Amino acid sequence: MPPKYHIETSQAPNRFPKITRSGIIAWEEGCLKCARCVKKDCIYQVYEKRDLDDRQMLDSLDSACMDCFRCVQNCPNRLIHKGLNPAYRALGDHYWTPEIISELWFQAESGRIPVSGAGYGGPFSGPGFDAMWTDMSEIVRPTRDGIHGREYISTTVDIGRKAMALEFGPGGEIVSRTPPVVEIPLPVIFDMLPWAPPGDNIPLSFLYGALALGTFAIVRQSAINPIIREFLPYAIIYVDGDPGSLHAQMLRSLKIIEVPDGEDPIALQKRFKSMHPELVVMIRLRLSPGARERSLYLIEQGAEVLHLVADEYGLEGGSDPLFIKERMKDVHLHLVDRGVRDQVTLIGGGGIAMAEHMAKLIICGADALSIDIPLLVSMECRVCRRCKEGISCPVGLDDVDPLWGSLRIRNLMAAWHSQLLEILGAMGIREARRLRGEMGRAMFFEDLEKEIFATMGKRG
Amino acid sequence: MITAERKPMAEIRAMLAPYRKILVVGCGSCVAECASGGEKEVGLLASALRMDAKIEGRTIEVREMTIDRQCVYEFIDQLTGIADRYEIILSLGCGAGVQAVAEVFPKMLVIPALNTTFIGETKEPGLWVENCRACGDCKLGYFAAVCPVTRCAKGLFNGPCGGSKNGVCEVDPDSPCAWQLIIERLENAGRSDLLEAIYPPADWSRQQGKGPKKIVREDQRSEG
Amino acid sequence: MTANHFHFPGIKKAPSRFRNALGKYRVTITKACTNCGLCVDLCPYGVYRAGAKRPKASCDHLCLGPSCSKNDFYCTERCPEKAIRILPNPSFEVLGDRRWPAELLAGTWHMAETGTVPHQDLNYKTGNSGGGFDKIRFILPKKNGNGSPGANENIATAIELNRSGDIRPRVTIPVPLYLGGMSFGSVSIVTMLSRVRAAAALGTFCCTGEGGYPEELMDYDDHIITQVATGLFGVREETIRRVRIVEFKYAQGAKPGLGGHLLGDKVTPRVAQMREAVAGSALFSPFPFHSVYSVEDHKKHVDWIKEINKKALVSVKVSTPTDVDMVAVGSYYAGAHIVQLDGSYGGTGAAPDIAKKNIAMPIEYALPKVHRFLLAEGIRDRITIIASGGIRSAYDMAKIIAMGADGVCLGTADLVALECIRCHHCESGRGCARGIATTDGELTNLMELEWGTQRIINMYSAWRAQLVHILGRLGMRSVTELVGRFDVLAHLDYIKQEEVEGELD
Amino acid sequence: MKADSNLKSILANNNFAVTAECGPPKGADPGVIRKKGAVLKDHVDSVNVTDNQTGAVRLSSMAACAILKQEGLDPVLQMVTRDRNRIALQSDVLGASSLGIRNILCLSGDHQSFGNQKEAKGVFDLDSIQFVQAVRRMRDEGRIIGGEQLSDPPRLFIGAVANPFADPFDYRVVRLAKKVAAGAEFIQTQCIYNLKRFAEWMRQVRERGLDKKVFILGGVTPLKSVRMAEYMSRQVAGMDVPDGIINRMRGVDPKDQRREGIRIAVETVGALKEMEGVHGVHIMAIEWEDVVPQIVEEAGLYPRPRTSEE
Amino acid sequence: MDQKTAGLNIAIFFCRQLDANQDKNRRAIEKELGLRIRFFPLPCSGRIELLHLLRAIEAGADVVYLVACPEGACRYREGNLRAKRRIMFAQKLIEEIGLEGARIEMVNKTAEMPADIGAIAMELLARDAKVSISPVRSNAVASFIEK
Repeated sequence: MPPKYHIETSQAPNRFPKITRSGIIAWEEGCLKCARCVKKDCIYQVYEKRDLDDRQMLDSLDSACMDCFRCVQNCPNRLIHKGLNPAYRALGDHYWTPEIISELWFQAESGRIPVSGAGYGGPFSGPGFDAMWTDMSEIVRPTRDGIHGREYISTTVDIGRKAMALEFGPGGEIVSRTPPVVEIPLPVIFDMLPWAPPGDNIPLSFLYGALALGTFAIVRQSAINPIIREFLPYAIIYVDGDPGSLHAQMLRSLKIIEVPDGEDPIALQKRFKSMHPELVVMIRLRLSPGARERSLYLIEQGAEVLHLVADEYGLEGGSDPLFIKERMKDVHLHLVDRGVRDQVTLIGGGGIAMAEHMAKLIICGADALSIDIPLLVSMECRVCRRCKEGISCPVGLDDVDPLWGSLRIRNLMAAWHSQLLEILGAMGIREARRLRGEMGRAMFFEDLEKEIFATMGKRG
Repeated sequence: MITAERKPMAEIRAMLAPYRKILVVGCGSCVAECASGGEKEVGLLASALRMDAKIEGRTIEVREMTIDRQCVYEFIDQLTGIADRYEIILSLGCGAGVQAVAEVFPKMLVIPALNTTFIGETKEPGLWVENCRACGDCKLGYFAAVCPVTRCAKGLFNGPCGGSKNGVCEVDPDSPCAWQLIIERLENAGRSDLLEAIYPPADWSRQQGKGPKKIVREDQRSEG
Repeated sequence: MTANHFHFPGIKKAPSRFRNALGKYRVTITKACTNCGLCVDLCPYGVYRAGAKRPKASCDHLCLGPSCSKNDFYCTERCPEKAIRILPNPSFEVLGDRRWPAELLAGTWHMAETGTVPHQDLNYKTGNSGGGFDKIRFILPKKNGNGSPGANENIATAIELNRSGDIRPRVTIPVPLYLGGMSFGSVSIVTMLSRVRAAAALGTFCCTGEGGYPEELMDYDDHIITQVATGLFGVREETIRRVRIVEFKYAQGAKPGLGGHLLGDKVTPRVAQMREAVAGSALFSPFPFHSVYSVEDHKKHVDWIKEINKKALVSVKVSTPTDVDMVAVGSYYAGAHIVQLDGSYGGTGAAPDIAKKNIAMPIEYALPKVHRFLLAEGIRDRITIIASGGIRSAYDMAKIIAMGADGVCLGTADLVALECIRCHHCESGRGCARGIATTDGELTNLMELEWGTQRIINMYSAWRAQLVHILGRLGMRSVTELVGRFDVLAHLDYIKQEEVEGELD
Repeated sequence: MKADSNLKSILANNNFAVTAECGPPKGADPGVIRKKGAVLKDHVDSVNVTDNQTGAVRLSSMAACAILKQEGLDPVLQMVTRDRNRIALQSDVLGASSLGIRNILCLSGDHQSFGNQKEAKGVFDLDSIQFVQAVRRMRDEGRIIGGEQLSDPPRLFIGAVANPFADPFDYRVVRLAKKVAAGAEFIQTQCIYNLKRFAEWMRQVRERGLDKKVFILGGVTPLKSVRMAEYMSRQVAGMDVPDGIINRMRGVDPKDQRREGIRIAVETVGALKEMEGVHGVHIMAIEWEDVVPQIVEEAGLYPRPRTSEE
Repeated sequence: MDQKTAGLNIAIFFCRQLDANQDKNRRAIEKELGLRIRFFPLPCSGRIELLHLLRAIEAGADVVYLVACPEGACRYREGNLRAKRRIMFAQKLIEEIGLEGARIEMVNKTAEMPADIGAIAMELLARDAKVSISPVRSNAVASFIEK
């Protein structure tokens, strides 16, 4: 068994005051200066630590308040009110919700799992990943202790093609050639960003992060410059330019390369493999209704790794797009059905926003995932997409310090890793590899609704 | 509480003109309550001073600090080790605060940013009214808890002057005639008899005796 | 004591502990006020109190809001100086969450304060989660208008907890609910005692949770369920012998498959002593019982308890995995009298958000599954099923009974009665800023025992009245008739108002 | 040098007294005082000299009184507590007596904010009643405040003022009573235009028997114009000019308004003469002293009686 | 945009009640003006503090606007009225150090004004400039455009 995978975390303070859900609306005039709010009522010392951030003109009252309402309820002149914070509501969009963004910030800052008191306060269920629940083991099944336990739960996965059977020579020696496989200690690689402020600092943060975590970051061939070149061992080059310009020496510093699904990606795969046989080649495939057939075809042609990508909302292409979780199930089950699923690695990406999405997409059939926006969010991105429109970044991501950025990424991934362990532990599953495709250990909204509620109101 | 008002900027600027490193010290007690010398006012004044310097092309260093009370050594001590890094202390305390700070830092120049005005009451948000002159010989018990020393323009002890009309003072028509109030309150309380008495001249020595007044409470004093 | 002759405790007003109660509306009086006092006289809900310079709208949480304008006592209209403003309370939008929206919180506070259902326009029946209970309604026959007064008086709300037919005592509770485990350490001793005392007054039970049996509880032994959980904190044979029900906690709905976690800050010397641990160090409750890896192991556990306490009933608290039905059957055959299913949206003192949201299924799915499975197995009548994990209101309680539960177990609602505002920070620092889920001495003192007890009594009294009302409308004479009656429920996604006779409530 | 106050003798002999007011100049010329004194000398019993009236700096009242004394008049020294603490007040009382001044009128004085020295510190160590009491004690007991004995007590006829027109009305008589109790021997009132209110006040005075304890001289000020009437009505606190008077002034041609003012003053004096308990009039013709003889004559109060001491 | 205010740094504090979609609606103008314009949403204009206003000028704003709901239409009843008094106080304060009071201005939205904050900002920028570049930034290093 490999040594226990552990991600070092350390507090990486925010550069900007947090944008929180609610703010305090306090009328200064009429304040009796009785100091109840300061001295007695605020156990979080929010009022005593008051400070104004010049860049955002944001009062720390807003970002440090924990919503206990004691000041609101005890102010003798009823001068303190609370209101929802407009800036919070403006974060992200319907998919990248303010709740998701702020939880990502918390994890990136602290490296800790978000823990809170009281029961779940969110909606009963929702679209996409919110329409499924994962299983747990009770009494009748062996279980695991999760992150606090003594048993080791592995989150390692393999990227590459697997031989389905070994052939032995007359002397018992293995004669079949095993394709190259790259092991990553957590089922996550870093993808290219759909949008980002320009410059090297963000890709460098990703590469530093990948290095620290033992995983890889996908970098466009066109973005390679002398600075990025230093980090090629932790990069997966995405071939968006002339394959001919990728010379053998450069290829040899790589472990994985990604090619677009074009006219003949297999030919490209062969070309790279001929130059560097240990190279794992990933084919990047836009998720679509045709993905299952295309995947099957490519596998039959010798594809090793398929990177199935949805858009930033987890949707495939087409007019009536399916969500990544559904299409992944579809592709996975199709490949199982055709008996080829175990030969390849499927990596899903697009719309992965939370740790739970990781577990859920693996249950739906992915071996690993690629993530993008959460890494940017870990560096305080507000998913405002101003960069996409050419407007300057409100949190100055273009000149972020890559060391700080990579620390934030590491913290985030540490928290995600721990959460994956919690899920695996609760299910009594010992390794992430075993979670793949375990749809029987999940509960789906559509099934349960039909089973439970459809019969209501019927007499007799 | 003790109330104060910020001095005109021109006066503060003139006093500060020769100095570059300024420690602006607020007081979290009375002057914070009357919105003249608390943390916020310190912030505002510091900001104004910085801008003023920028306008004139000067570079100044302004540090803002607000202590709980400028008239108590224990709180002033928070400035120890900081104050001597500055050339001057601009105090937003009352007169007592300014002097107490100066006493703790004998080598430093301390200048007031406020005019200490009076002992008053918060009538309503943003309105403070004087109602005690600290005469040291409180007679409110005879005057139905309305102080004629403070609230009558002439400090009359024996009834209103001839200028009282419609319940207001001739000197300041926005102020009620203190004697009108005294008379009403005593009548309401059934003590009109107190109105007939002649009150002898006050003992002002309790207010301005020999130098500063002192109070000594032996039980409150420590041995050490 | 039989439930039929049980005397329910009286309702006493128990207003907010805080200076300003939180309500939906905010009433302000402007400077134009001449203190004529008319508003004080007009308002039948006691919104105003006379003041020196002008009246104080000190109870504006009782205000009807702008809808009051149709009444002749509408103050805003009649104020001679037009000095009264009624506006939505700006803070209200911040309160609560999807499962406990501000109105449900305020409605529950109202019940805890007054013991009656809110007179204001507050939705105190459902939350805003967009599914489950919040989309389920009762199909009530149209009111025929001749319901005789007092007809509801004889509707029974009692349930029997031992249906096994064994030789152990029958235990009847006059209301189909008991109060769930909250450990000493996760909540203050005042909170714990308030719940226990309210349970005693209501003739039902309150569970200790996993954290020992503080001696203050001993006066109430007959109304206590002592819990044996995976950490075995504070479990002693002596305490197991004291009580009438012993509960095995296998899992908790909010964090199924995960152990418990009490942060070091909350482990005061008293808490540590009770749990036989070290003060200041965090305590982990493992998962699972390391002595239970099979149904057979489980049976040994149950037998052990039955051996130690010959009279006690045994309850098994489990959460809701895919095979929850199998778990329930297993528990029955192991000899449990009660199986408590704790759904995934239940409360907790602290749990990873990922677990609260994602692991295991909501109680609305689990309970019908189990009910039907046990029916099919022919053993439904031999075991008591208690539902928990997301029961927030009398309506939730009635709905889950109609979905197959015998009764419910509650936790969060009690805390809301004690003025919990669901800020979700029970776990941090000194604990609950409102002095409920804390062991900090100063914060604990924010609440008084008598007040806490009364608030919980008031709330459940109001709940019982609502349950009786629903049963009455459905023409039932006992809550036991409601069990498993899917036909009186409608899910709004599958049945529209037009498709049913009667009204959806 | 006269042995005693002429005013006191006139009043003691049950004569209807006439006093007039004389404002000292804003300058050091004694001639102005002498001239005013000459105008008034035969027509009035005593002449009040104001003490920095309205808080404006003028030639000192004490000096002016000394000059009038030289000219053979019986001056009333007005002294306000606004400008002097108890040391200065008592010292000046002794000084006045030593100069042969025999009447003193004790006042608190107009507030300094009305004058030309608004930044001055108002002393108000004593109020007028305390001052009256102090002077009375100096004279009758020969002691100053605090009890120390004087070698020679001052000889002064002690007066105070009353304003029947200020608020609160019911308290005005109480205050008069306090002044009498403090030792006031004569009272000069604020100018009377509202005879009805004055009569009511006098009724209350009589009810308390105060008219038997103190001599009351009604104040009369001739109006020069409608403008003056309006100004006094609106701007001067404690002054009551009824609409009737203003309308009456308004009803005559501007050039005849002075004449009408005099007529009203004469009528007022007439009315006061008839009023029970009123012992005289005090004519305050502000910067218009030369009208006083005319009013006195038209009111039938001329010639003035000679007192026995003379 | 009008040339009248070209070259001036503008800080706009505004009440978010004015425009629910404020984040999107101000992008066009942000794109055009870059860091010369800064928006600061407030939950209510009454949440403005004197220090906000001063610090904005200190940081290099030439003009500071506070855009608030019409008088009488504040969600919190008196927020914009209080804001108005604070603005007047701040104007006096900066006048004391020789800055024009007009650098701080309160704008109550009127029925004629557009509904979105971006368009309101455009309208404000198209007005005649009452002031020129602030001496606070012209005589010193401006930090307004620094992050």
